[in-house]
Amino acid sequence: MTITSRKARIDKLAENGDAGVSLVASAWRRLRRSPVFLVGAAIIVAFVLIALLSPLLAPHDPSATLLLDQVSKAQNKIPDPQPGYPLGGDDQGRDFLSRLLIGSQQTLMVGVLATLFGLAGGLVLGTLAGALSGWVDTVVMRIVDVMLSIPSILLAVSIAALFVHPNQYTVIVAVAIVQIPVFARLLRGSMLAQRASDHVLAARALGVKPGAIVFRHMLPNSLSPVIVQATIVLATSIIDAAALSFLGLGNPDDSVPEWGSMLGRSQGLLDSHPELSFWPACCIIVVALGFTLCGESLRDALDPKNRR
Amino acid sequence: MSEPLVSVEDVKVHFPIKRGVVLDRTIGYVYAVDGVSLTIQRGETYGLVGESGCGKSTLGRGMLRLVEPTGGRVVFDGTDLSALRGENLRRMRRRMQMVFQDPLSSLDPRQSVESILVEGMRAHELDKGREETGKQLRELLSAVGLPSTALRKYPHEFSGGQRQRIGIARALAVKPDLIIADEPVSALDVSVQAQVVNLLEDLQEQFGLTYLVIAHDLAVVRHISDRVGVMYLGGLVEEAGSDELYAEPLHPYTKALLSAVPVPDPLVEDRRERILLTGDLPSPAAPPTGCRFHTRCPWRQAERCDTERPVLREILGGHRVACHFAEEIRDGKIRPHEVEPVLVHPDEVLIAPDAG
Amino acid sequence: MALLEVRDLTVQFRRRGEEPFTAVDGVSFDVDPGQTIGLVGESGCGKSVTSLAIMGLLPRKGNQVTGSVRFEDTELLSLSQSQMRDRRGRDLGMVFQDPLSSLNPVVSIGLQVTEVLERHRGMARKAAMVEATELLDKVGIPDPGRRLSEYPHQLSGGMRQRALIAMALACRPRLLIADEPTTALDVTIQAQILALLKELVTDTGTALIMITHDLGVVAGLCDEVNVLYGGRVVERAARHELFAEPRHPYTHGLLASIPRLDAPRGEKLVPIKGSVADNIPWDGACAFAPRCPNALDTCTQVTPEQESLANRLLRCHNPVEVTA
Amino acid sequence: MLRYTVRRLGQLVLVVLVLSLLIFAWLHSLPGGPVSALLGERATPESTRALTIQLGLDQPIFVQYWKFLLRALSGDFGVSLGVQPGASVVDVFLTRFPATIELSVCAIILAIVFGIPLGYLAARRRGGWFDNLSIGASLIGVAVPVFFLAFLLKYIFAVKLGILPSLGRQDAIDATRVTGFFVLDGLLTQEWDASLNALKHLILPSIALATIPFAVIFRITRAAVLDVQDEDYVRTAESKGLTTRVIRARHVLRNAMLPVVTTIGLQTGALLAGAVLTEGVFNFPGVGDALATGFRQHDYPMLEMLVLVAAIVYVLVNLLVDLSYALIDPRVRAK
Amino acid sequence: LTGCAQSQRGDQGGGGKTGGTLNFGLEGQPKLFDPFYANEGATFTVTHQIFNNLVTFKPGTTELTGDLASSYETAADGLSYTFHLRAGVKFTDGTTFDADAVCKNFTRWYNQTGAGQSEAVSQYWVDNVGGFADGKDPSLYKGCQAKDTSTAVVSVTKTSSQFLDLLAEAPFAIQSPTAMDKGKANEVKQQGDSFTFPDYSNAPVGTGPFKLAKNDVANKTIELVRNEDYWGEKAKLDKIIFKVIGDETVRKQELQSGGIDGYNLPSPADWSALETAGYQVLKRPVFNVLYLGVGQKNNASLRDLKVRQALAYAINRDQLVKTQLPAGAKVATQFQPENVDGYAKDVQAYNYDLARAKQLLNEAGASKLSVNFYWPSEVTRPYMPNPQNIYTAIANDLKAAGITVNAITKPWNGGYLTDVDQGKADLFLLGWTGDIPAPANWTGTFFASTTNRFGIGNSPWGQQLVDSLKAADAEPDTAKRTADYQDINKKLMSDYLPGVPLSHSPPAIVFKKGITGFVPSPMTSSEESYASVSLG
Ligand SMILES: Nc1ncnc2c1ncn2[C@@H]1O[C@H](COP(=O)(O)OP(=O)(O)OP(=O)(O)O)[C@@H](O)[C@H]1O
Ligand SMILES: Nc1ncnc2c1ncn2[C@@H]1O[C@H](COP(=O)(O)OP(=O)(O)OP(=O)(O)O)[C@@H](O)[C@H]1O
Ligand SMILES: [Mg+2]
Ligand SMILES: [Mg+2]
Repeated sequence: MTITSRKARIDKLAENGDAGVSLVASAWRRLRRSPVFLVGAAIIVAFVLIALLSPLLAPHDPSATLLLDQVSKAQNKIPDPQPGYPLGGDDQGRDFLSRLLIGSQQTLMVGVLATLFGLAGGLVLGTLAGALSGWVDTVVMRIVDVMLSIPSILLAVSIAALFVHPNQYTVIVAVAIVQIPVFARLLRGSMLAQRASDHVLAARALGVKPGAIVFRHMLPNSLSPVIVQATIVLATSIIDAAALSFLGLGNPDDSVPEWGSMLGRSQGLLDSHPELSFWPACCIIVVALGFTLCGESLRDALDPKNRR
Repeated sequence: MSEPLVSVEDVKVHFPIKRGVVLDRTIGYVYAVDGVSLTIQRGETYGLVGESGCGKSTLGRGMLRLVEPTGGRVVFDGTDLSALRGENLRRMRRRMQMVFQDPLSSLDPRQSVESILVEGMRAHELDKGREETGKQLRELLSAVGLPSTALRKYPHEFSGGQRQRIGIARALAVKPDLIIADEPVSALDVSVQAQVVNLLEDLQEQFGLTYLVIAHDLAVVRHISDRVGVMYLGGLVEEAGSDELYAEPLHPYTKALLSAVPVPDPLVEDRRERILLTGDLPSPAAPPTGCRFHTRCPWRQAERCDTERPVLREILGGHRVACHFAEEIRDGKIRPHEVEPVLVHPDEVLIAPDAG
Repeated sequence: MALLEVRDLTVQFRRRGEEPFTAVDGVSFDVDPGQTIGLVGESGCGKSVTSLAIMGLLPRKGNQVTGSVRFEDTELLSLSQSQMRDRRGRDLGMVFQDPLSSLNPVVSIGLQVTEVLERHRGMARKAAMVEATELLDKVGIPDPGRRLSEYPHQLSGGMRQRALIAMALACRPRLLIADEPTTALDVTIQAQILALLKELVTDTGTALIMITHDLGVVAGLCDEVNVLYGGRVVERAARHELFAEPRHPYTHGLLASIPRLDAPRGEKLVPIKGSVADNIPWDGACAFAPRCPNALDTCTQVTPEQESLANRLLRCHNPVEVTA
Repeated sequence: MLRYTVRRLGQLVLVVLVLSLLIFAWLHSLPGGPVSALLGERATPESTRALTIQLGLDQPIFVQYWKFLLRALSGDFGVSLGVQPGASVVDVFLTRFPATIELSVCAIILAIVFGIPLGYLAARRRGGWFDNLSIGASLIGVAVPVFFLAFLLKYIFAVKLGILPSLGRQDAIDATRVTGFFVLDGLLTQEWDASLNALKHLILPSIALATIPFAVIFRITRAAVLDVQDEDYVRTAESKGLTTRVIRARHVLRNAMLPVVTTIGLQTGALLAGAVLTEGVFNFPGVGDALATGFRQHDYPMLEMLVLVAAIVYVLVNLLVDLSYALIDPRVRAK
Repeated sequence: LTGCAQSQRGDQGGGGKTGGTLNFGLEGQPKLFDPFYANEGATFTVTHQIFNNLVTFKPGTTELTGDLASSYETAADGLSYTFHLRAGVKFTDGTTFDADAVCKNFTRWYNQTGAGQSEAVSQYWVDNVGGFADGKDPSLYKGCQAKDTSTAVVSVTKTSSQFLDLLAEAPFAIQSPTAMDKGKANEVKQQGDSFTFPDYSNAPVGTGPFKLAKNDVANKTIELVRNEDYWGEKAKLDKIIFKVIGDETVRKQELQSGGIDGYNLPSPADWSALETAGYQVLKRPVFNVLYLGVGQKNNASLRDLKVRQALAYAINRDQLVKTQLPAGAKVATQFQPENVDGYAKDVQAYNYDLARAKQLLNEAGASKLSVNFYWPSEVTRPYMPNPQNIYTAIANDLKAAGITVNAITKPWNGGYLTDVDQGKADLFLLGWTGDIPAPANWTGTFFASTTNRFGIGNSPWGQQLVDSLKAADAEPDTAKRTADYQDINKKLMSDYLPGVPLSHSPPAIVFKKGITGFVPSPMTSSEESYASVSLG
């Protein structure tokens, strides 16, 4: 073996290409190999696709009472599966499959929006507290403490009950507000850690403007626990929203289907028509599982301990 | 040459210790830096040594106003830094830079080398167009001995020595006058240390820099410094030219320190006489009264050492020492004696488990 | 006959999906009773792995240890886990680098010392406590009685390291391995600890393997020094010979690149170029070749073998000429 | 430590005051409330107006709050409107709180008894089938909505199989009430079958309630054990040749318990939230059911009290956790 | 008018065996056990077992008969009633029931003071009888006189179609004066935002077939035991245990798992399944109405009769009843069922006619009608088993007619009733279960005032309707009165149409197989006795 070829080989080992591999990229590489992540991601992708394509996929209008004539409270009759209606109808004679498919939209919307709002609120509060410290920090953290001193579902229920006219958006707001303190505290914690870190000190020493320090250095480096949390919150917010619907604080208008309220409403029929609860429950569980799996594997991947 | 670039006058940095029932109140202070005065001449290298926790880094940061000094003044090139605020202070930062101990944690892991280097330039409007900046960056990299391919990589892809070079390049990018290097080599492998030390020396020559080098390794400090200050528990106990300091340490602490440094030569090691200090460094939150060193000093004398804090006084030309009995010790009039070790509890911290 | 004979010790780490990595590559050395042996080298050269392999403390999975480690007449590598447990702490003691993280934060110092005594010397808790007090006193911890009920975080760094040493020496092991025992400490404390170790070793006749990257420490303490590079011993000699005439370019380079407190100032340091990251694998080459100022063509083509020269062992195709 | 406790209690007072004001303002701004609860569907606009004035509900909110505060300070939180109309909410709380405590204790014991050992075993067999299986189970446990699980459990074990009671705290048997804790009462009065009966009623709801705490405790234990296993001090313990038993118990588990204890505390505090969903399904007369019913019926004297108590309990539980943390972690026990 | 004094319970009970305990799922926690202060069914279910009234309805019918009064007469001028009391009756505290006790009860009701006068406390009295002894408000009641131990004469200030019926209602049960005195029964207090009741309310003493043994709030159970000294035929059951179970699904599951032997108000959806599984689902005779209320206050277009008629045509009530309501439910043609006086056969009918609805809307210029539509969450009522489903069905119909529907839901007591009362709702779902068969209790209640839920004061006919209802109620002549009410009902459907009557649906009660002797009453649980029930 000649020197050059050896060197070349070693160079290649050392250089790893010239483009440079950012931390995110290396985390991604780890993720791609994790079966947990792949399963979770597959579930999420499928779910998002269904949500986006459901208007095309759904065989019928989810709010049209097409099979109403087969419904009878008196005989506890609910339309059975039949040609064109593979899962039958619900207790209003609406196509159950279509409702399940379209229901993914609401669920996705609730999950994503609640998480986004919670994240946004948490980001604002956490950044304020972490960046400004002093009395702002004290005030923000006291607020956060107060919010955290009420168990989360309870808080969500309280907030949801606050709205005079509950609808799908009030559910989102309720679930989102509950997440704010969690995100805020998480972010503040890592912001404070960042604040004390040498690279932030270096940026200050360089004379980088305070705003730029916060937004270019502290924030981006504090985000990974927040992102992990967000993924997990996606799952919990879907479950929480379902719980709110179950408690009757959800969208009163059920012409727009949503899994949580579909589940909540059909529990009374569990023994005679188990499929009415089974399918929405399954959907919720699988989707929540998908997000949880992704969150967990993301947490692992971003964990500096696993970095090599 | 002997024109002062920075002078530090009685700088104090006291960190409050806070605790309280509903609201925090200050129940004490960590006297991290407690009255240090020194002057660094333009173009020289000033070395600062001392055991860990004695306040070296804090002094360095206080000089740059990265921590707010509780008292005293720092005059940089005629400007009183402590009077500067906001934008003025920010602009002043260009002229004083810092190199850190841990080369990895001092680099933002999410930024490529290029953006790390450009950031400072941008902050001080030194980047003039793409091309010009590109050229500057390449020069900078070659000055610190890195290939230009490094620009697009991320800090975690480099070895320790290379990272330290990036840190140095970052400081150099804004063309500073003063560089404060806080333990620039102590995290590096022995073989790489020398490379960085040499690099620092070369750069000083090339750019006419002034250095404040902070380290706990006396040998390194002595090697690169013109003058060395020895710190103990927040105060400067001795200051001298680096050769004089080694040749004739006057402060008992300096003596002990010098004798404790292992020398890679069995012949020397076998012959050396060591002054072994007993006990540990007292906590800076509760520094001893009088001379801070009296609890461990083998030459301690009754009364005066315990009660009166010695000031830094010039004994020979350029050799200052803070010891009441420096001359007597030098002349052998006072003999060392046994010291009872004093119990020292490191700061006990209340770790409240995070409820979040 | 030697107390400890290490022969051809090789440790390979295997990770799924990655090439196996040889951290220690055919290391051999002897330790005689009462002798102090130094292992020096830069970070990552395999010092700790060597010591852990001797102690049988490498993680159970993902590695492969070959060669032989004979302690007195026993082959340590072929002992079962439980037999090894009986030896550790009794015949073999070990002191680690970071005294804070090496002590259990939630168990009192006293219990951490006495548990060894209880385990290996079958002492009752009370008697063990008395013994522990003596041990702490011996390693120079003031007011040992009180310290027994304290927890690691209540001690200073130096005291923690003393406590660790007390634990390692509790059962008077015949061999003590100290893995960079002073790296985390200040110079003045380092001097105290080194003095203590020296004293204890002489007092008890315990053999000591001193692992460090600080050539100064080795110069003052060791009878024989092994210089490691890339998992292999590249040079071994008694300390006087080694420091007087470093023959391997690596040893030579190391010595030239450390600023010396006693040398006249103003001389430039002569660093070794590159860093450990530039190593190449030993098979079919000298790992140090890319950084070596003396490198020949053969250095990148032939693995240098360990050769015995006059009172030293050397692994080099082109050693540094003896000056003077 | 005392300082710390006092400090936390001080903060609690603050939290409670702020909360009480918020809750009061919020609840009183809601429509319905006492008037419609008292008059029911027979109400007429006239009677509604008259009652509003009679109850002082037309006064400004801060006047009402001030009155409420004065009454609350004297221990009078008002009269329940929907949960148990006509009864003082303090009485309702006192009869219902023991139920929830019984349930929560049962649930958290279940979660601990299964979570910690399984977590420990999973960590020891990291990557093995046992590990993967239990991780999978815990993930699914978190993903299943509690109310659905409760429903399912009840349906299977009570309705279909009939082996466990489907609701309530106890069958209507002749049991003497002493403390309000039914299981305890049975033991105190030696009415064994009363205890047994109450225990049986606890099984299903506490399983439903325990799933999430179980999953969380399991995962934290597993992660903590994995972390601690790699710690230097474990290696030190190994180097001392200690027996595996000592190493595991004293060096690994004791340290791994630190985060687990915090988690247990947090989960205990959060159980009340789970109880809101579970108790309703099992018609379990605890505060969770009272909360759910209270929300449904806008029984706001009840809600005011319960939300406050929930916050207080939550904070106290966390305080307890911190204190117990100090017991096992000497580093926290400072000063 | 003479009622016949004979115990009919025994006959209907058949020969069921005696003894045993009946576990029964009660739909709510009784507020208290003093029926005078109560207003909800759960309380009455229990108190009806503990107490007797002077008069009662024959089991399973709306026909009045004597109870504690073995017979009674109304004076010709309709201003006084004479009750001949049964002899040998004792309260369960051992005191004797006599004319004095009867009058003491009347006096007690009439003499309420302070908080006791609040409509929130003495609702039935205030609603039906009016004011109290202090004379602030006019009262229907005038006085009671114990002529001798077994004759009580009650006088009223004006004739009323419903006074006798009223006395059969649960709140007006006869309680032991001694016990009430001892338990300070009248000490109702306002506390905070609500009222507290004296100890007596938890220790009621009556003459009924059962007595209250235990009210275990902690376990949500109420235990009644047989009154061994009952004056009539003794109860067959040793014990009744009422388990309070708020949720109907939970009640059903508890029945299935054997924890209870029966429960009130099974969800109509479960009826057939329960029957198939061998349970007895006893349907009560229809005695309620569900209507779609139309609020005229906020939405001006709704003041137009054509628009309201359009609504009526747009709703497919046949389908609604068929798909969403229980077996036995009927489409309502007017605001009261057939078995209530004044039912009119030939009212204007509104059969489902979408085209007609659209046309009417067009004519009224309201083709872009937009309404808010309230429906209550968290509640089921006997007349409205699943509000959401009913809402959805109606909303779909209205949308088909081109009406924009905005759903608003609120909890029953959490704003729904309040909002509806305040006229905030354009459309709302509400209904009524009758207390008594007098029409005054029906239309007379719905439209008693112009500021009612429908906001009929906004229409010119509003006052007219109120007046005609008052007049009809005060008419002493039965035949004339019936005709008056029929007339009102016709007008209601043709000229006024303040809302759309939707349905009458029978509420049910379910028992395990083998339980006999229960007679369902049209007036539901407050008039149903468990004395004749036997475990088989
Ligand atoms: N932000 C801070 N708040 C409170 N105390 C501090 C802070 N920064 C430093 N200290 C304390 O001040 C003292 C001096 O710290 P400093 O970092 O300056 O020491 P040093 O000499 O640089 O030590 P080392 O060699 O370990 O870097 C220490 O006791 C340290 O705990
Ligand atoms: N458990 C392990 N799995 C894989 N590789 C390992 C493991 N432990 C050590 N190594 C690798 O083996 C090599 C030698 O490590 P070792 O810890 O012995 O170095 P060292 O000489 O002690 O360095 P230092 O001075 O930093 O302690 C390193 O490259 C390290 O990355
Ligand atoms: Mg420092
Ligand atoms: Mg090592």
